Amino acid sequence: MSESEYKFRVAQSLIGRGKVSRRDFIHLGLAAGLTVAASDQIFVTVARAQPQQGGFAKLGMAHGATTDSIDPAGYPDTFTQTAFSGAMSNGLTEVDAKGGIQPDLAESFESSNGAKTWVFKLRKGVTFHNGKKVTAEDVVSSMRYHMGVDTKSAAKSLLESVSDIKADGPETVVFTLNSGNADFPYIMSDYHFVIMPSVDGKADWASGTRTGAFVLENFQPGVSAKLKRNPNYFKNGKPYLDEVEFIAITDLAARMAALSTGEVDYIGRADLKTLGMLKRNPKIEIIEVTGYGHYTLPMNVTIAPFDNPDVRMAMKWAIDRQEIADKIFLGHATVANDSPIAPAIKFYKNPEPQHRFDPEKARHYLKKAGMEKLKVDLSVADAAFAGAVDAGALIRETAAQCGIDVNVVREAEDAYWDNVWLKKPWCASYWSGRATADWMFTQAFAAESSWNESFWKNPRFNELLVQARAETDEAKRAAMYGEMQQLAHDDSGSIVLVFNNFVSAQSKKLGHGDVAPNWENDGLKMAERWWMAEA
Amino acid sequence: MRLNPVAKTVLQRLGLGLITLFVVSIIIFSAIAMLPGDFAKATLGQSATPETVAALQHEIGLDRPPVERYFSWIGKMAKGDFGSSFASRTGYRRTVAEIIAPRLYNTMFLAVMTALIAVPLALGLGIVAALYRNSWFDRVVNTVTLTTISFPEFFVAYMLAFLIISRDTFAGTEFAQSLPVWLAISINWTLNVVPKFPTLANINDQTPFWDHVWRAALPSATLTLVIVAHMMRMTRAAILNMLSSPYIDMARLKGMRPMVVVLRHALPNAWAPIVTVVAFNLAYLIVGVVVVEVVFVYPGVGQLMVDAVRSRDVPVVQACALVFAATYVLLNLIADIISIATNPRLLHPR
Amino acid sequence: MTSAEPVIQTTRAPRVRRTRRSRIRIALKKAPLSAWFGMGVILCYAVVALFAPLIAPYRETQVFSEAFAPWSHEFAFGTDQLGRDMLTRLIYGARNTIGIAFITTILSFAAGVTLGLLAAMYRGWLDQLLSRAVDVLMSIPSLIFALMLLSIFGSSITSLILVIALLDSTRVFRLARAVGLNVVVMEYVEVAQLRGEGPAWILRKEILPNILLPLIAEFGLRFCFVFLTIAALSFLGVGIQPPSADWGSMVRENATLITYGDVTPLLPAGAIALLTVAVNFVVDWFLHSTSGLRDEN
Amino acid sequence: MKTSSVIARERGTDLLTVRDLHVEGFSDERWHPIVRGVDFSLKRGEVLGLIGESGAGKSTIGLAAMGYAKPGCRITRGSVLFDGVDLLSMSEARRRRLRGSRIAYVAQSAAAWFNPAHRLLDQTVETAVAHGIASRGEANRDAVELYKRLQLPQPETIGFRYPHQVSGGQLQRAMTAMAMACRPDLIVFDEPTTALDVTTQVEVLASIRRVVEDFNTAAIYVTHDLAVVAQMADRIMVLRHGQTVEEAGTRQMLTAPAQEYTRTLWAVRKLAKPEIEARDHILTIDNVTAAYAGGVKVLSDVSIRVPRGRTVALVGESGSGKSTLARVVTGLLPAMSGSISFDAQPLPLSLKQRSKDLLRRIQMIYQSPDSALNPRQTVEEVIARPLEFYLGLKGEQRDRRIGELMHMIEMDESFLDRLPGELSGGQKQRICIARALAANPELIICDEVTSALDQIVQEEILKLLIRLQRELGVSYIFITHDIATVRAIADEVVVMHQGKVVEQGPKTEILTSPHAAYTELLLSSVPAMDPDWLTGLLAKRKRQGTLDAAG
Repeated sequence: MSESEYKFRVAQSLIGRGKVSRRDFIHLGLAAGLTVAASDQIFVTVARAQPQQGGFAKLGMAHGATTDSIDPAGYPDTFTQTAFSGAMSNGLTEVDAKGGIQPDLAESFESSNGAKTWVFKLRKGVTFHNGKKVTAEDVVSSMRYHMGVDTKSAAKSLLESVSDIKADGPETVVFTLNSGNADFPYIMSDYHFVIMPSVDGKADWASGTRTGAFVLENFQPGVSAKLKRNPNYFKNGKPYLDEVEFIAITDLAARMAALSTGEVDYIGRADLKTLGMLKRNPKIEIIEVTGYGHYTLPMNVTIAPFDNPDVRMAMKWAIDRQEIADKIFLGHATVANDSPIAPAIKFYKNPEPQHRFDPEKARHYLKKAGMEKLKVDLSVADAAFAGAVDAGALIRETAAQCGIDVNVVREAEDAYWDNVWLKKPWCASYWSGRATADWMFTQAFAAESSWNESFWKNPRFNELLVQARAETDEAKRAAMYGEMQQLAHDDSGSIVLVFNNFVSAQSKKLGHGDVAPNWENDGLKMAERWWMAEA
Repeated sequence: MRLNPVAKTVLQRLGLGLITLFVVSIIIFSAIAMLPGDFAKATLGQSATPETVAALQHEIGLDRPPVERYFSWIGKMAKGDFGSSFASRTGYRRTVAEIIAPRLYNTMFLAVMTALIAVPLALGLGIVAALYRNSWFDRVVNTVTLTTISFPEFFVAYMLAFLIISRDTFAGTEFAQSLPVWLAISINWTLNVVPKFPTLANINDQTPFWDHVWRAALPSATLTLVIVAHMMRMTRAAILNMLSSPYIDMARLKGMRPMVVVLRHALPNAWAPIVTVVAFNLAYLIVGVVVVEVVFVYPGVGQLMVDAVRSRDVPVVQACALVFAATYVLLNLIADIISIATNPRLLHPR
Repeated sequence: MTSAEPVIQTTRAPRVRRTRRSRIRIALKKAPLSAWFGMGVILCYAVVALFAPLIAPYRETQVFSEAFAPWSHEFAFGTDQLGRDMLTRLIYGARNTIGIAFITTILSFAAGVTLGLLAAMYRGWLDQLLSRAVDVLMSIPSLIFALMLLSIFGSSITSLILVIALLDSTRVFRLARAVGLNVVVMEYVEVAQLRGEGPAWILRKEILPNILLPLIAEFGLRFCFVFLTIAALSFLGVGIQPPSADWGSMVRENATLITYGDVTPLLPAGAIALLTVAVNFVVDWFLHSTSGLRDEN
Repeated sequence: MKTSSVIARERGTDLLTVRDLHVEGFSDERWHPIVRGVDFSLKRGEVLGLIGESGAGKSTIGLAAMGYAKPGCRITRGSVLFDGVDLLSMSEARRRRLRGSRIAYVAQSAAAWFNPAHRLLDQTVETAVAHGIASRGEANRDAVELYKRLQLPQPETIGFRYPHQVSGGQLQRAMTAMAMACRPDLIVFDEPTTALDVTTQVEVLASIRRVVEDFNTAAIYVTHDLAVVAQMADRIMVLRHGQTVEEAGTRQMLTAPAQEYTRTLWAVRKLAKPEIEARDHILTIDNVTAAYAGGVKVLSDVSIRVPRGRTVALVGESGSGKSTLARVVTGLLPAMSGSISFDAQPLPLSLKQRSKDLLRRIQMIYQSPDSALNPRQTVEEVIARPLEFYLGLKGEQRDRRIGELMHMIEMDESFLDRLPGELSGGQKQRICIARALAANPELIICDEVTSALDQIVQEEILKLLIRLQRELGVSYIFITHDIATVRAIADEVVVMHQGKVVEQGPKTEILTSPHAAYTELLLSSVPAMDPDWLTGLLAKRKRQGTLDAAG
């Protein structure tokens, strides 16, 4: 390595810290035998890769409604979740870019008593936006806000297994669970469970005072939310941005146009149809992450003909998942295999065999069930997921080749979840996914769960579920979850079509590290984690 | 007592208007009551437990019977209290008035801005088209305006946005490369002559006035394209209709110039139908712009009402509906007053 | 009458015997070029709509493997995101969109005209009641109201038709009442009343034939408005529902492509626009020939 | 006209010379000739009367004399030399400068020809100001002067009224003032008094004649009324089918018309039916009072008897309540008080209470066959309906009866598939008569059935009605404002004024020796075919001081 090359290397490492000007860098590059353009390119790339302080980012969110509020009992969509949970607040834990659990406001956590007791130790010296110290009392009040008979929190069900929370001194919180749950810290990372100051023993959410990287400056429900940097944020150096504005742009075309004209720097849920064309724009970067979310077609196993496992199996073979992934999601989805556990989740194991479109097999199982032909209704609406109706159209075409006549019934979008889901024998459904296998299975496949959408009650599965939850031996857990995924694949009434990918697009002016898969918008934490690479 | 005809109409219409508002409130209330789901279910979403839903229903009073809710609402209304949004929580009151006020301002802003462009434009074009009827000008104006109203509104909006985006992207498209160079350059130049209006009209209460105008440019242009045709055609038709009147022959026989014939003799008699159509279109500007609001992300009352309907936020829906109905009633009243004021037969009865 | 002879034209042979058909033929012959163009386009659309299954190269919902296929011999206008032939979708879109708009307009006219004429004929409380009811309906923003009603009754095609017909009939009512009022005062209506005719006969035989032309003209316009309303409702997600092809949704689905200069969304939008323009041309001609207005210069 | 002025005018030079004028009109997508080669000339201060029936092209010629063709018309050939310059070949801008300033126009229906949106004064002075002849102030003062000369009431303030606020006669005079504003050389009067009541007509005629004489203005006076033109014109030109029939000085034309057609025109006013005594009464109206909604009383205490098989003429000016009486008899407007008996039976006052047969026995014919016939029904449908409705006739029976009725009204059966729009005015009125006859009625109310028709046609219709009465024994209530019509058809006359019966009696008695002052005024106001009639009447009235009282 020549001296000039060495200097150039050193200079590269200094760019991120803002120690080298662009001009000096280009000179060094020339000295090292590069062209002006090439060294400039390297400067930009390197600069982007290194977090920088300052800047104002405008982030276009795919949601936003006039009924939005900063109340963590709600947070129905990505607007409130990203702006108020991710940017403004912290929970006890967070999920990192690799799907692992990390302490956030907590400094550490540990379990005892067969994962029935969980002790969280709080980080020292953390203050709310108003300067008040965060204490265990605040944590208890914040959690209680989602518990109890009269809570209005949508997250109530997550804490139903918690029998007691108490503060043990100012910096320790102890959770006692009804039954062991090795994944409890994951639950604590849910975006609802933000820590709010306790006022008179009650969580004060209305003031907007939180612990997060940003302080709320202006919020117009359904329009925008503007936040500015919290100078006293407890994470060193973060956030990088001085200001962020979240803008609600629910119309897809408008969102795409706003990014194209540079009126926003980032948009969530980019248009898949025109992604190819968007990619050609050199100023735009597209990020795609396979999330936990998945699209399902639950069959009610208590109702004929779905009470017959062979019929269920026939249906599973009569659907072309790849085509749905390609056409409904335009390739921006990962084909699933009738198990709800996403590849990014711990203990994921793909069951055998891979269910795909195979008319032979479908007919085989149909015959096994004693049928030549079958006629079933599939209830769909785009309220279940965007493209559900089109998916129905595709399923009808493929199923017809297997002797199954699928009558696609369009249901009203309003109150779809009230009137269709869990009511109609076969319908479309969506799960945003859970961070752990246990959590997912408990909510959607456990016999006693009120959202057991296929009404599937497999004794072995339910036995395993309880055992695995309290098991602390990783290898044993892995085996148990592996078996459960196979059972779901083989016997349950849920047809899991695909896992969704979060596709977002942004200006290359924005820089970021690895993107977390647990939620959209970098696990909702983009405001805290991203930076402005060039002004 | 013999009232002035204008005063009489105003009083009569205001009375009827109040009844209309009352009936509208009943209809809207019943409609929301009939909608599947309610606010609690809509906001808590898919994963809420029934107990949670019940608790929320109780807090916002949804567990009371609809008739009782309606009467308590109208009782407050009578006192001028629009009530609170269902999005309010204990200690965090969001009154309907404070939710609607900025939205209404925005809607009015856009409506007035558009009207200031569209109404003079439509009247001017209509008058000139009537004056030079069957000329190429007349035909071109007619066909162009007709075409603009023939496209769905959102399509017009997208097309305008596309023009703005094309400033930067046109040169790189395959289409541009397939054109002769001079043509591609001149198209590109033309595109760049148009100011780069923002495709995102996301204003808020801190937006300065001229920035507001700037951001509302595209929505306003879209609406102008949508409403000009109707008003222009009516102006033209109303004037042409008058042109077959004997007194127009008389004006010509008195040696009046064609412009004087149209402006002084035809137009004053054509106000009534023109004003009615203008009022109709102004009402549309306030009431019917939800699509444009969505496309340009403009925070107006239309989108607010659609949002509120989706989330079953009854007090907000009710207030929006009343604002809209009142607008309709008032604009029609104004149109009637102008019709009377411009018609000596009604203004000065024998 | 120009004859001065005291002897009446008892013997004078009338001109060619005129039947309704010959009258229509004469009227058509006088139609200007724009009206001919309009009628031609409407006829084409009607044929396409009626014979969609015969004309379309594929089935309405037939899916091919290639999504977003380019224009080719196989797929004249390429395929959509699901790999359905665009041309086929356009043709079936004509059938669905025009068919629904047509039925809706017919319904709204049936209701609007009947009630409007009754109001014009009887005046009094019936007129007041209907007019005020129409005022109320018109003062509710129709798009949002349609949205609510469709949410209540579901976005089935039947409820779509009924809801739009109801909201649209208010304007028809107003027009029918207004033109009806002009005819009701005519002496031939009085003659019928004096003769002792019932209201149904008077409505059908005396009034309706005389307001038919303005009504037909309005029919054309309302048809277009219904069309655009359906498109707008599709935009808000409650219009004609997939997998049925309809132009409004096709524009909506492909709208983002406009941003990249792709002409796909132009096809259905153009189809809507062309029909609207065509109908308006015909309507202009109708209005022109009925108003007796002469555009001289 | 006064002899002295006639002499003075004859000294004038040629002001207007029209040569070989051809005008075409556009209808049924074709150009039809309206005026086919008319020549005439006019000296300064001279008044030319154009007379003819509708369709003769007289109004078109009047407008063409201003170089103007109505929308839908075009001047195809000829020249119009005004003061030596051809109006037809000059530029539109130059023509525009002449119009209003040197040639002016006074229209038939001032109510329609005045712009309803502007005050009278503004419209009067508009020309003078626009042509730069006078300043606004001068023009205003001059307008008041003209109003005075035209004997308009309150000349200082009447200009601030809108057209709808003044009466028809006043409007007509205001329009003359408007025409006079620039002191034009030529005024075209297009039937200026036709729409007026006779008593009003006299005054307007007098006013017009005075200003025309005072300013020595030349005039073309277009009318269909011989008696009127006789008062106004120095010369008369008779037109037919767009061609000149003959032209001569007024006196010569009246006394010795050269052409057969002119003689027919002259003769129509002489029809008179001898009156016949009646045996009994088919209709008796006793003390009827009626009012429209709003409580304005239109009839008070009216009693009339209608003899069976005879004709009662109901005479009166507009607003006298005669048409209201027809509505009361038909039951459309039920009387508030009083009683009506029909064929010795009490007649229910309201239409709704009358039986179908009773409805059949009283039929009505309207003034305007255009609005009384449904434009969308063929002649056959119109006549057949009463046959089917009242008599239940079907098929061949019905067709035979239709044939009979067509024969009765002297029309060919080939008209049966025509629409009203394809018929002439007289033919339409015949169809209305056939429709009434189809019901086999006993009483027909004829509401001004001839006043919308040309005089020759009027005569035909009247003759037809008389013949039908003779053959069918039907009784008529004949509502009219025209004394000549009364003379032609009536047996008895009822004179109405302001909702009251002024006089009732046998025709001869009323027409020759009226008792009531109003009847006398009415009768004396009917123009006679005598050029000196107006002069004489004015002189006589001046003596009696009745002129102002009548206004």
